[in-house]
Amino acid sequence: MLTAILEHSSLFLQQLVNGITLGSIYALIAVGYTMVYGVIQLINFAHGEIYMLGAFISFSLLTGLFGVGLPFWLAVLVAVLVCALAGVLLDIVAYRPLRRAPRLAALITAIGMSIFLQNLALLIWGAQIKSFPRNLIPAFFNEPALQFGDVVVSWLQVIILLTAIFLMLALQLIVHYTRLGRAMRAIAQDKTAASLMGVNVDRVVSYTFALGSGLGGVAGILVALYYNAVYPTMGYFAGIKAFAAAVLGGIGSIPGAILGGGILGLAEVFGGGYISSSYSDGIAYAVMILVILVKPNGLFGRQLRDKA
Amino acid sequence: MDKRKTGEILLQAHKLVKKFGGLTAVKEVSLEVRAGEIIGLIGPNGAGKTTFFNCLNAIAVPTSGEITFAGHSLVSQVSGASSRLIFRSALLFALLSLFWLPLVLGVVWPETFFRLEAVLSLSSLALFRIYLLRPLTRFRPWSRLLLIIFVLVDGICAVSWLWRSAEFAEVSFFGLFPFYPMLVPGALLLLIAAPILLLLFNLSQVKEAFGQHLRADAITVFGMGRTFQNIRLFSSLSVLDNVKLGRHCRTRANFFGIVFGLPQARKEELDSAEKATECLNFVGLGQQLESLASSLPYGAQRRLEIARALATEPKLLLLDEPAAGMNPTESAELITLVRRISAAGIAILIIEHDMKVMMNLADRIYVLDHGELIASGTPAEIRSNAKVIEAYLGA
Amino acid sequence: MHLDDRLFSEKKFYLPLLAAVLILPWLPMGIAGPYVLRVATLTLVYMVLALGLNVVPGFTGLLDLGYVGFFGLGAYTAGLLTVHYQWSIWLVLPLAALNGALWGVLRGAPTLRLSDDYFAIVTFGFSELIILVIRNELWLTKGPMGVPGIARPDFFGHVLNQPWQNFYLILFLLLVVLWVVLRIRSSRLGRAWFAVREDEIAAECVGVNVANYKIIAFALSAAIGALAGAFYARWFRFIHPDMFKFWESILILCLIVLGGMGSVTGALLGALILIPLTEVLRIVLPAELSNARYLLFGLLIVCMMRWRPAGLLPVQKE
Amino acid sequence: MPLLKLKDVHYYYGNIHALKGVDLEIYAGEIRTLIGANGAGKSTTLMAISAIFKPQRGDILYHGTSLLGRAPDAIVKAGLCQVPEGRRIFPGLTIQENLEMGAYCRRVKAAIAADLEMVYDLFPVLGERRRQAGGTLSGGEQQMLAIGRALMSQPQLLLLDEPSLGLAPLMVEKIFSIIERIAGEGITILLVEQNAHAALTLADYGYVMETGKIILEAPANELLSDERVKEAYLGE
Repeated sequence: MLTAILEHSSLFLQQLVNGITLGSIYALIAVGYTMVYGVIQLINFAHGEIYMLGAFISFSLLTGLFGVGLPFWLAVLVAVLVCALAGVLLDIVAYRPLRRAPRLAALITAIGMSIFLQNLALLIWGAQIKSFPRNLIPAFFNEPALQFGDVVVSWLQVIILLTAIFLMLALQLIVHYTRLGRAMRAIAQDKTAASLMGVNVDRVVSYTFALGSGLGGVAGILVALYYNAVYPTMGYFAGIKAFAAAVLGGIGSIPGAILGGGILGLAEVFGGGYISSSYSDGIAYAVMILVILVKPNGLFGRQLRDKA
Repeated sequence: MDKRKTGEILLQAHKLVKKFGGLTAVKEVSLEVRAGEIIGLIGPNGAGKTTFFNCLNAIAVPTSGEITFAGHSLVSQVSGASSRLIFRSALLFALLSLFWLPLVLGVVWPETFFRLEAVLSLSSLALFRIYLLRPLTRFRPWSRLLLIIFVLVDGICAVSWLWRSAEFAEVSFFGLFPFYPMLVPGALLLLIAAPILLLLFNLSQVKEAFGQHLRADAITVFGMGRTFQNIRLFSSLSVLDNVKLGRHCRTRANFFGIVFGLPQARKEELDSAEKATECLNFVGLGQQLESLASSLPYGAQRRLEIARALATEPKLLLLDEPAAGMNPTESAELITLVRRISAAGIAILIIEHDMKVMMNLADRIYVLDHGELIASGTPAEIRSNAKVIEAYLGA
Repeated sequence: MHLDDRLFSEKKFYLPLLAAVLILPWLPMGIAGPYVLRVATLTLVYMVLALGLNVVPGFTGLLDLGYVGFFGLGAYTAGLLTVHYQWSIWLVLPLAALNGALWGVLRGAPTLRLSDDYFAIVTFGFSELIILVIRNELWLTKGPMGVPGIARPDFFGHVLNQPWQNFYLILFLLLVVLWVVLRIRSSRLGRAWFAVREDEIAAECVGVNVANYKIIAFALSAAIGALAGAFYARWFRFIHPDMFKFWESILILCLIVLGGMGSVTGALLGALILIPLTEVLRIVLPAELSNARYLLFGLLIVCMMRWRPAGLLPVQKE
Repeated sequence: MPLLKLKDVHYYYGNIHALKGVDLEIYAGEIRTLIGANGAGKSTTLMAISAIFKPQRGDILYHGTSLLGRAPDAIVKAGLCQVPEGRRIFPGLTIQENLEMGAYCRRVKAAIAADLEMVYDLFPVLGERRRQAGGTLSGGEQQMLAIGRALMSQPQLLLLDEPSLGLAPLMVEKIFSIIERIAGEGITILLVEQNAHAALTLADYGYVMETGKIILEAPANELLSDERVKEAYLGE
């Protein structure tokens, strides 16, 4: 009996570690949704594809698929920058012309962009799952950083968690203590008033996309390393789950996205471990649906718009 | 003027309060409208006039107060009887929570019982509880405390139960119920999340979501029509369709009647077209039946909105700034129109800024300022009321 | 007046239609063989789906991203009933439609208060859940093995083996659906939907019970989707969870976005253009590219929203 | 040369012809007012000046150069700032942040800090609560915040849209005295008001607007005694 309990508790702890890792990745992606939604009230469906792009570009740069092979950290940096740029382009090409259009039109466009980008990746890189060559990524990633009995925490997991925490803190600082952050919050509250104050709304929105997409790119790379798998539909599932996390926390709220990511990551890992592994995806959807139904604004969300 | 007061009381609002977060938009406003009267409601911008209208026809849910309209109470109260019910359901909650406790202690039930418990407690119980929470959350702080205790117990039990399900993985207690993969996690989540969410975050929203208030469409059926301050037409429908929609609440045809073209449905369709045309003729839009509502000029849109409200056969018509943005000629026409509506026996409650229109039309005027009723009386009385002059009319 | 109304009320419109319908099934014998007929049947299936989906985003203005869930639900209902009980299609079709309607209501009821974006997300999640259940509940659906060997449709004891017979069957279903949709659209029910789409508050204030009419729309839309699914299962004779992926939802959405949301003719036209196109692309493109034909759809949606948000046949006069 | 000149400005809001050829001019150092009924197009005129709405026809000249085709932020940089109708402060930002948003276009930190103190001097209420969220202020205080926010951009021309809207009479007086004081500092003011009496008493020159057109213009004191204005807008 006792050994059984011990076994279970180490299983539990291992699950906890995995859940936190997954949660911090979801949080990183979710923040991208939340920032864009907070500022222009658009669900950027294509955000998941930016994340996928991050993974693919870092993969290509590492393996020299485009003719240049970069060292690991440089490849990561370039990939993140490309993602940020892609986010800005996405906004300019697809969303900016629709700023004043009905929200449904913008939402449909976002879905269209998502499909477009995903299939573009399919065209360029093919449908097969790719994995990073062992010799090109730093070797210590998969070595254990911490070990208690059977519970192993790899360096990669530590890095993922630390990166997530660091980026979140940085983001909070940017949003709350810089001129740009102030402008972002002002636009979120009243776009017209902000532009009456001399804010170039388009430019600030571009920065928002750049930041959110950059974070999405980081998350993509981390996930690709974590599961050692890169494939075109990876953004689709991760995107949906991260969106669920954002909604769970209250879309538009950055702390909400972090909390939501954490909850969802844990729910998925524990649900998969204890209830049914084939339904671990379903758990994300179920959690999301239930939260929307019970609390349409999420945990930290703002009040509903007044009806009348 | 007094001769009209003989009409019976049609609408009575008693100490109506509406709060938005910390802001009290309407403070204990009482008002009555008798059949056939024209009543004015004036006050500075932001005085809560439109909010008051919204409360009357249930677009907004009043925080407290009573409204009776044509013999119907529009806001239901928590009565003594229902509070007893609430107390009992709270006790039931406590018992149900106790039911979970043995699980925490690790008592091993016979398998049949275990199955039964799994299915019952997780699915129906969760739903049942949420249903019961509904009246509870409308109630007093002590019940909230009780609920928080339940929630904690629930949470602990559910977690330990999950733990046990892994422990006893070989016990296939879900077998009875074919849809367990959907139901069990769903029910568990409901069980854990719903009460917490309901309790710890913004109760008033829950109240609004589950409140017992009548909805606007039911009130329209009782005979209250309204127009809006910022015109709300169905802009991509034709003028005729807009007014036909006003007939909606007076027709009955259902899905099958419509699909199979039953005689009653056809007759109703013809009738509503006829009545709608009548209403449009009444406001002088009879020539533009097929134009798009959004293509009409501003003044015509206002009249179309009135025609739409008239098509619902109201006993009382709420007009929210009908003359806003109209030039003097148009507002003169509007005055005539309102008089004609009144002559048809429809009581009117009207919000208007244009004092000239108001003095001309109203039998009695109520003045709101900062959500409070500061004066009421005949136009002449209002004109000379010191408070009103201070708050609204100016020297 | 709606373009659709004008179109469908004119006699001129029906004569060529009738002629086309009568001639079409004989064409393959001379010219293209069963392949053309297969594409034509598939197009009709998607026409039904487009009409069904159109009810929710087009008429009530709520974006439904999970329509394929009902398609799958109908297909599995019909497939399993047929495989297990060998019931006639004329019994299976209404049952599948009813089951679809039931789930449409179940999905719709809790979502009534949600605004546009959130509604879209919930519909998406719901359909993913349906497909997940189909994939995982092996005892019921055989999961990823799919359900093979579903009997072909029958007609008074005759099995409809010929492609043209199936073509006529789906054509008949399409006409029934079209008839129902058109009837309802020009009735008080349809007007109530439009009112909800245009302005929910104003709709409430003229006495439209918004919740009820949304539920009716969800039920009707889901029933039509399930109906199409039921036919599809009997016609294709094999169903598999992978046939009902999210992409299909998007494809159907594409059809009505292309045609013009809310326009019945538009929905039909959208299917008439896009479905044969996808089939042609499937053949024309090399194998590795054919998977990427959705790229075009994505682009199509984006461009439509940018330059012609009202679709090819806008409901509203410009 | 007038500081700002509107020449035959037309604006269509969808199908609605909201501005039907507005002509208006204002000279440096003046207070001019634009009065008229609800929906006459007064706010639309201001939004057109601030480039939130782009007029389809006509021209808006500022210092003799056209403002058409410029982005809203360029207009603010040029020294034209608007206090929009309904105040539209940022409710979730603190008072200080709201004011800093007003100075968004400016870069010199020291000058901004000095102006911040100037605004707090002008509105001591704001200074006391600089860390509080803007949404917690009362209507009158929000109006002060909105005016202070606009002043932070160092405008030459201040566009005020219904500053007295929904305020208690006492607060209205206070706001008007503040406007007078701002004008005394040499800032040109274009005031849009429904409270025609107060506006005309304050202003040098007035325009009367009706259904998208200026139907009457004259020095303010003349308008105050004009029979038509009296009847339609002063309620006498």
